[in-house]
Amino acid sequence: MEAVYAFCVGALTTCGFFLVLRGRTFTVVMGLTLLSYAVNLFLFASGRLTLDGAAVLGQSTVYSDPLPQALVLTAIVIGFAMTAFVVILAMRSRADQGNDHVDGTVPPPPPRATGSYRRNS
Amino acid sequence: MNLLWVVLLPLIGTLVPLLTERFGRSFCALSVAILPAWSLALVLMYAGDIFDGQDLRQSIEWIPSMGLDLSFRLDGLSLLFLLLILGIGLLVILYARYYLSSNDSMGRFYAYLILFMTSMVGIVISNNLIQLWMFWELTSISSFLLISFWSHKSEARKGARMALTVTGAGGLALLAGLLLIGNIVDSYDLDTVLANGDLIRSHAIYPVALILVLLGAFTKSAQFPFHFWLPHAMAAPTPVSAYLHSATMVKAGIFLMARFYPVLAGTDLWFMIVSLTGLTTLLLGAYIALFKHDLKGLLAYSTISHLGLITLLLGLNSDLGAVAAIFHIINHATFKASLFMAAGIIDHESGSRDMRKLNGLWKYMPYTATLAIVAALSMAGVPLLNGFLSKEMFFAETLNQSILGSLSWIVPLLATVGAAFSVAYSLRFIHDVFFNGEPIDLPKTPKEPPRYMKVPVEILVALCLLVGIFPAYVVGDLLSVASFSVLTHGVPIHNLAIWHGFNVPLFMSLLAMVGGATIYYNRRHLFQFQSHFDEPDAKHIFEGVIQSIVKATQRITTTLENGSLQRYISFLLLFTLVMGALPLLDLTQNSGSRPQLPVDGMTLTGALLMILSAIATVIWHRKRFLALIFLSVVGLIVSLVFARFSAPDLALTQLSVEIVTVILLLLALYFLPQNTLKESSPSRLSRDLLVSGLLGCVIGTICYAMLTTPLDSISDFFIANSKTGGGGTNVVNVILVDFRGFDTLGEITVLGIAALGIFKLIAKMRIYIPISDDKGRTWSNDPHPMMLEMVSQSLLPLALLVSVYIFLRGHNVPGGGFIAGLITSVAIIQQYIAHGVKWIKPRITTNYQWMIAGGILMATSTGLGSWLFDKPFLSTWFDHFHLPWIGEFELASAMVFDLGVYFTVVGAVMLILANLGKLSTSERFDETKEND
Amino acid sequence: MLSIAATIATTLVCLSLILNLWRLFKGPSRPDRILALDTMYINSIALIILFGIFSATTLYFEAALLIAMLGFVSTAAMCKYILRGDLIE
Amino acid sequence: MEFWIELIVSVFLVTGAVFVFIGSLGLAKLPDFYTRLHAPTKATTLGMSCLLIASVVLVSFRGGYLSLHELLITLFLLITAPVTAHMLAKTAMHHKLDIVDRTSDKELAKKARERMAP
Amino acid sequence: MKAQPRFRLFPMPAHSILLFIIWLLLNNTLAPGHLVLAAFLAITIPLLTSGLQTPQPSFRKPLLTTRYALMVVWDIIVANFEVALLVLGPSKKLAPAFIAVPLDIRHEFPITILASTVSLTPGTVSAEVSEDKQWLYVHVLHLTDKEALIALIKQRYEKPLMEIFEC
Amino acid sequence: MQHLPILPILIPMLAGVLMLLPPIGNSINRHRFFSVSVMIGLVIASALLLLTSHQQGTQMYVLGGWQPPFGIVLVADRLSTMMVLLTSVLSLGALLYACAGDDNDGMYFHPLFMFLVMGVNGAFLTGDIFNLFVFFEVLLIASYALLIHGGGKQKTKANVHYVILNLVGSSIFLFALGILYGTIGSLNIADMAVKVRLLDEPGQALVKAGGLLLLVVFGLKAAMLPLHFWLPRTYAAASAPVAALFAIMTKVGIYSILRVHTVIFGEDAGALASIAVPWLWPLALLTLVIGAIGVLASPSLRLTVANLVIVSVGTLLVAIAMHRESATSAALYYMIHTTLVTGALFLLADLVSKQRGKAEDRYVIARKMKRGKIIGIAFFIAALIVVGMPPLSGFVGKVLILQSAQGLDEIAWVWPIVLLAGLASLIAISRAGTTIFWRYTEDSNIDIPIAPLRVIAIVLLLSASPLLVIFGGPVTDYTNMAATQLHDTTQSVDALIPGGSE
Ligand code: NA
Ligand code: NA
Repeated sequence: MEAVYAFCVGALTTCGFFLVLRGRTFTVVMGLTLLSYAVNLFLFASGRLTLDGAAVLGQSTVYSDPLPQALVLTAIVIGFAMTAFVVILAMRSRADQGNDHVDGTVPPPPPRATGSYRRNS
Repeated sequence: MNLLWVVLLPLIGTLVPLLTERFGRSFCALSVAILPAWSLALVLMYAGDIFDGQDLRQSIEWIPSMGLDLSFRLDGLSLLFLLLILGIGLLVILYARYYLSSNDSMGRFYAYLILFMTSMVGIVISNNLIQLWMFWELTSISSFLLISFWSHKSEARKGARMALTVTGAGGLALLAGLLLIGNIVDSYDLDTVLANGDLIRSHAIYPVALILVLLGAFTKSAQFPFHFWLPHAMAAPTPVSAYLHSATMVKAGIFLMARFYPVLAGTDLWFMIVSLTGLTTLLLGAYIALFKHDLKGLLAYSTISHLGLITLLLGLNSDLGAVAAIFHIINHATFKASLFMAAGIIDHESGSRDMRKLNGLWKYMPYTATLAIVAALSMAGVPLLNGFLSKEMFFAETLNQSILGSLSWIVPLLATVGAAFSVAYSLRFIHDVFFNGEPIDLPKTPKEPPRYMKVPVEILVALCLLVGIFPAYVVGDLLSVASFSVLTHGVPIHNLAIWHGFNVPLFMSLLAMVGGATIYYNRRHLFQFQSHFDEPDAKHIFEGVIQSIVKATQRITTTLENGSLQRYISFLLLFTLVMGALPLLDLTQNSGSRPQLPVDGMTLTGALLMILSAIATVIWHRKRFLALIFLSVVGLIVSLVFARFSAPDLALTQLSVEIVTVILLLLALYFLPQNTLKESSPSRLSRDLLVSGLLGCVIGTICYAMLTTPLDSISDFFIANSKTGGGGTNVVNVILVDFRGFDTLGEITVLGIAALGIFKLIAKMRIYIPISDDKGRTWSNDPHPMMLEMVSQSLLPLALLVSVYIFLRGHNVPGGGFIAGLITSVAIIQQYIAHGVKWIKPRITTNYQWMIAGGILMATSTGLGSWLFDKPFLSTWFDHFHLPWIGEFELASAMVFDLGVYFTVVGAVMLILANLGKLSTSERFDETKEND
Repeated sequence: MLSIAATIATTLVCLSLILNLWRLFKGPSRPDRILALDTMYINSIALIILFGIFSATTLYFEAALLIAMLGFVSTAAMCKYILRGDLIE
Repeated sequence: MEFWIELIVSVFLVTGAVFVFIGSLGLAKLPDFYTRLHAPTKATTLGMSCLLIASVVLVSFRGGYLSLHELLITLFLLITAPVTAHMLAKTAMHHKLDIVDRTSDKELAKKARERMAP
Repeated sequence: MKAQPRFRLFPMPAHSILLFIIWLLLNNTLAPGHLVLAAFLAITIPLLTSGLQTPQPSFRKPLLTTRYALMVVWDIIVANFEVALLVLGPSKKLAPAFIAVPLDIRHEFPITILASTVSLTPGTVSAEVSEDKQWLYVHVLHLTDKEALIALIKQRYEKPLMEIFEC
Repeated sequence: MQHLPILPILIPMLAGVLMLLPPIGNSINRHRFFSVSVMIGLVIASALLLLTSHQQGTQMYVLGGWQPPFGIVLVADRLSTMMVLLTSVLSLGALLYACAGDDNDGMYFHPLFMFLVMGVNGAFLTGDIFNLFVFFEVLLIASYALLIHGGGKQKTKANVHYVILNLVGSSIFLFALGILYGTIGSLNIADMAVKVRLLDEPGQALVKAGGLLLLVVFGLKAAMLPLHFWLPRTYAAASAPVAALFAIMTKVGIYSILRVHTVIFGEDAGALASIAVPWLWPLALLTLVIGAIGVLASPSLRLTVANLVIVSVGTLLVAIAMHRESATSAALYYMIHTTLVTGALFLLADLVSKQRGKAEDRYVIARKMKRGKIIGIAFFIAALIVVGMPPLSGFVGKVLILQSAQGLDEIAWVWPIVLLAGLASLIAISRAGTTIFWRYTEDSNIDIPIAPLRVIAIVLLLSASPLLVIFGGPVTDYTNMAATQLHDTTQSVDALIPGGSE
């Protein structure tokens, strides 16, 4: 189970970082969200995996480590606040600059491969 | 005895002109002179002790850990320099009174000048290396201010900057050198340093220290190849040139060499560097001086040449050479200062410094001309004048050296050649200016200057004569004590007399005179010859070099900081990768000894769903809505994972945050492009994939290693004390509101600030509103579907009930203020979605900003409440109560804290979402400008 | 018997989730995908209930309740987005 | 635990899961969006109800008290499922999704889209 | 248009009762403390939210309402089996259809309940209500007799609802 | 008085909250009056805290009464109290400047300002590594919001970069915290320092990864190469008082490196001792080089100052890389000096901008400043300070750092680079000054008055420099003691967890 868990964390991390490296604000925000999932799972994992051990007194025989859970809770809330801010910032950036590129200017399309370009909007 | 005052008086004097400027020019000049004169008087008072062979010292502790003390010494060398600095300084003050025009700010000028004087005084009486350096740099600064005094002139700015850059660079080298010396002897005290000459010279680091110190000295004293700044410093008002560029600042380098003579000189390295530099400078300066048409230019190169001469003398490693050097310091200061002043008078009275225009001034200003001619003859080394004496000593010393081995005979030859050129340019100065026909196109008709403007020149010229005729009486003692401080082990026998008999040096002098006259007589050929060479303008070269450095740095900066966030993130991730991956190479085994859980189908399904959805998010990231759906699947699975692994609180929180996030993203997506073009090249994609993939591997590996290693943590404490100490059975919640309540307080503050920030962002936003979706379909005509309205409003009370339920149980079972707050918010948002802003606005009048503030305040005040009971912030209180019929119930301050959390969350979420909603509603206009 | 039944039920729910994912991938339209997501929410409630039965605990009830409540909001929001673009107008 | 209880719970569990599964199966296999909409809207409500009843019975017997709060989830699902379906149908009509050919009165979808009388 | 509460303390009596019950359900208890709390919430929450309710006709006939609810539950069960069979069967045999059901109820809330009932029961999903609220558009998974279905909806569901809401 | 250690966090927090509520929240003038009074109070409280901790030893504040390592503690030692006082003074300067009008260019300036100060002070005072994360986020979110204060494209653009980079940074922070908690099993920094010594080999490898990831995070905040790219444009885009306040933000990164890598990974950490040092050396020096290059390349005063911040970061990192008491002490002295002067320079750049019309603070010829004299004098003094010219504090800091490199092999790199960076600053600043103040097209008749408050603010910040020199002895005594305290992990651990160091 631990291997599966770790694999998932790794996969989410990869996806998150990959999206963060893209050039559009909204995509980056999605990347950050994926990344925060990975982070939260990772931080949670620092207390190890426990089945049937919710840290509620009297409800279990073996308790899972409650501290990382509290930390993840804090991290989730902070992550939410940050995501909210960055999303609105993305809107503001679009409003101010006229496009949603992270650098505020749309780079010219890369040479070659022009044929496969398709305007969607 | 209080040496501090010697430097403190002029320092205070810096302020005097600023205060007295308004009372008239003469008063100002007079008042300015008082404190330096006082200081000079102090020095003269102490002079007796010095002549008695007693050096004076004073030390006040300042910054001991840096080795910096306020530490002063007054010995022969300092005395000599103090007399020059303060004496000539006073003359310059007088001179400047008449030189400056009424347009010039006299107060500012004198302030700079006295600041400079202070720093020079500081240099020469320092007994601490760092203090010395401090004053050294102050001279650079004050000379920058003085050179740029006429800051509206381009050459003044450039000249000042050049001087500052060159001397500043030298200053930094000097600092390094001094610190090295200080390190070798383990003290920055000059006495200690001077007492440890052998230790320093034999130290491995000596060559480095020597070169660094010499760099400082050479730049300041305009030695080749750093001489180029000095001519450009002539953009300064002439009193400045007379003071700084003849008598004082340029001598600071010489002073430095003299000061460190006991510890740095005496080695072959010293000999090679110092004497050769001096020689080169001597010749170069003398040669170029001849060709300068600008009076001050001529004098500037002459100064360079004479400084080279002094340097050469110091470099010869001979005691007599050192004495000659010191003697020439005095002599050069007197004749050069007077020459600069004379040049200033000429400039002042005729409006030009160009020797091609200045002719026959003898007729117009015979008195000044006489003074200038005497000083120039001294410069040329004519007998009965002081310049002659030191030049004789110099010639004598050139005969006693062996710089170039068997070729050393060249040195006296070259010295003679240099002296010949010196004679030639002196002749030019005399003949070209005062004779040689009539003036050409002068802006003003020349006349004698005001009476008192001549006084300083008179005094200096008189000194030239006095020293030249009665050297032993006038400067003999001073030279001895000064030389003694340089040589420390005793002054060699030297004969300060006009007549030494017919000897080789006299012959060399004669040769130089004749040669100089010949050169000057045949100057036209020489000028013609010289005109074949493009005279490099140091200013242009220097500016060019600086410009090209700046250009190069700009290229580097624009290449590195190209404004691409993707690049910056790539750097961040690559760095992270290196930092995370390298330690893992030491990890021999991935899995630890902790028993692992068996894999089951449910988990595998979850993993499959999560990974596939994550990948789908990535693959379809350019179709944003689609990606968003996949993203919410990942979020859903993450919360299921939390539920699976015994973290119900996390599951609840993740779920509710997830939904709010999705709503928020949807709200924002409306104002953003729905789809993106393919922008990244395949190579970029594969590169990014590689980086992020490797990072994923690193994180995954660490995660696996961590999960399989046993952990001994502090958590048992929380489980043991949750009920007894925190009053709740839900340990996670008790940690949040009690054990680590401070984190939570910070966390809700973050949320509140985010809401404020978002409100701030929204407030000035001018948004484009799409009138159709990404496929060009116009929007549906049903903004508020009836069924949705009906069901949403029916669900609202239910949702509120659930949030109360979740809130109240939080302390003992999964739940709590945060989740409850999110549920409430979602329920209200649902009303917004179903009914719209217009409908809601009159119905919900809550001020969300106050709600946030109130929430945080509530949470904080439970913390503050514990102060009343003399307990630290956030100490909690709880107790069980029994009421008849109702039964036992618990009250805890943590619940108030949690209520604060609840209000903050509701306030923050609603402030964000409700205002975001209002954005589009207030005004809809067409999306006309679309760049992408 | 109970554990066998629960295992069967879990397997079926898991299969359902995979089917939902399949529909989510296949689409072809946005409403299809939203529907698939909504079904996924509901199926995860099932999963959580089963999970509670397995673990003999009621600690996860609230999670299920929340999915039921919030999943609806999310679906409604997505539909509103498609219909009007603007969620709150 | 009593056999009967276990049996009841098991039957409800399996029935519920089967309905849940059928809902998802329908979602996966039915030909067009409108038909697909039926499967999860209906099948899952009953499926979920069965599962929740199983839970109610089980928890009540394990805990020794009547645990009915699962019913609340059912209530929520019953209230929200039709609205969800309605909203989804609206979006489908708005997007003029393909309707499987053999559907009768396809034109009505266009009327419904504009919310006009037929 | 603001809701006109009939009782100041209970602007939404039905909701209040529902909330009272649900609170006890949520907490699985009949403890006196919770009864008090439930009563308290049943009063305060409607007071807080009544501003966000559009006035609707309310339930007048509790018995009839109960009967209706039970009938719907039964129909749900039946419908589920039907749909399950249809889903499991070959999808080529399906005969989907759109039908428009003329409505006699005019009020929003009863229409919503009717539409919901239709969605939950016999192989139908309410797709849309016409703007004039006179027509309910329904998608049928497998239509055999259109008129019969319309009649069924009107008779079995609309009529009792009209009685319940007295409109 | 027992609650003194928490006041630097609580005062700004409560002030920020109260300013959101009536009656204080109702007008900008009330905001101004309130926040300036609060900030003066904060300076006093911080000074008291510093004195208390200096005289009576490290002050511990056990939040909620939960003893370390279980609860969160605030640790007011010489280092942290010094940083807090520094923050307060800088904030007061920036705040005074803002009160002359910049605070009214957007909403919530004063509350956000307070929250930023709260975050910074919290980060300095906390003794818990996760709490450090929380305060990092507090100060970051406040800085995100403040950065857009005043509006405009440049700010938005800079903010996008700044926010996204920092969000990635926060993720890495959490990864690092996960690793550290997952191996060490504690969050209290002192406790971690104790437990890190007991780790077995695989644990050590993991903790090393965690520690180095923390270096990445702190390096990002500190603007260490190659993570510095965000800084110049961000700082140049921010409105003046915000930029001035941001001068402390890089120092939070520096401080955290100092705290974590000398306490947890200090000399006593066995195999994990000084893990960051091999990395810090090249990175610090390169940061210095890049900063110097940036200083030379900058086309405007604000960018120059921003790059000077990078230079100062490089210098500080060099000192940290030396990993010895004397260097730390030098770094602390330099930190006070550089923070205040760069703060003042950002304010000055703004004054210049406002006077020069369209040319703003760019190095191009422009109309003459009507009120150039006072600005010029202030600029000249600030320039001397920042370039490291005597007799102002820059040279003391620089010399201290150079001195502390003596005896190290790296001296061959440190000295030339530090000195040449100084030369580059000298060249750049002298060009900047001569161009801005002495090159002009025509005398302008547009007179833009300078609010006295602005001058007061700048004078306040600049006056620290001569004081730092005049009282150089006591100040360096203090920094020496602070450095000793920081490096003596045994003692600091014992102070926190009695008997913990054994
Ligand atoms: Na002439
Ligand atoms: Na809207």
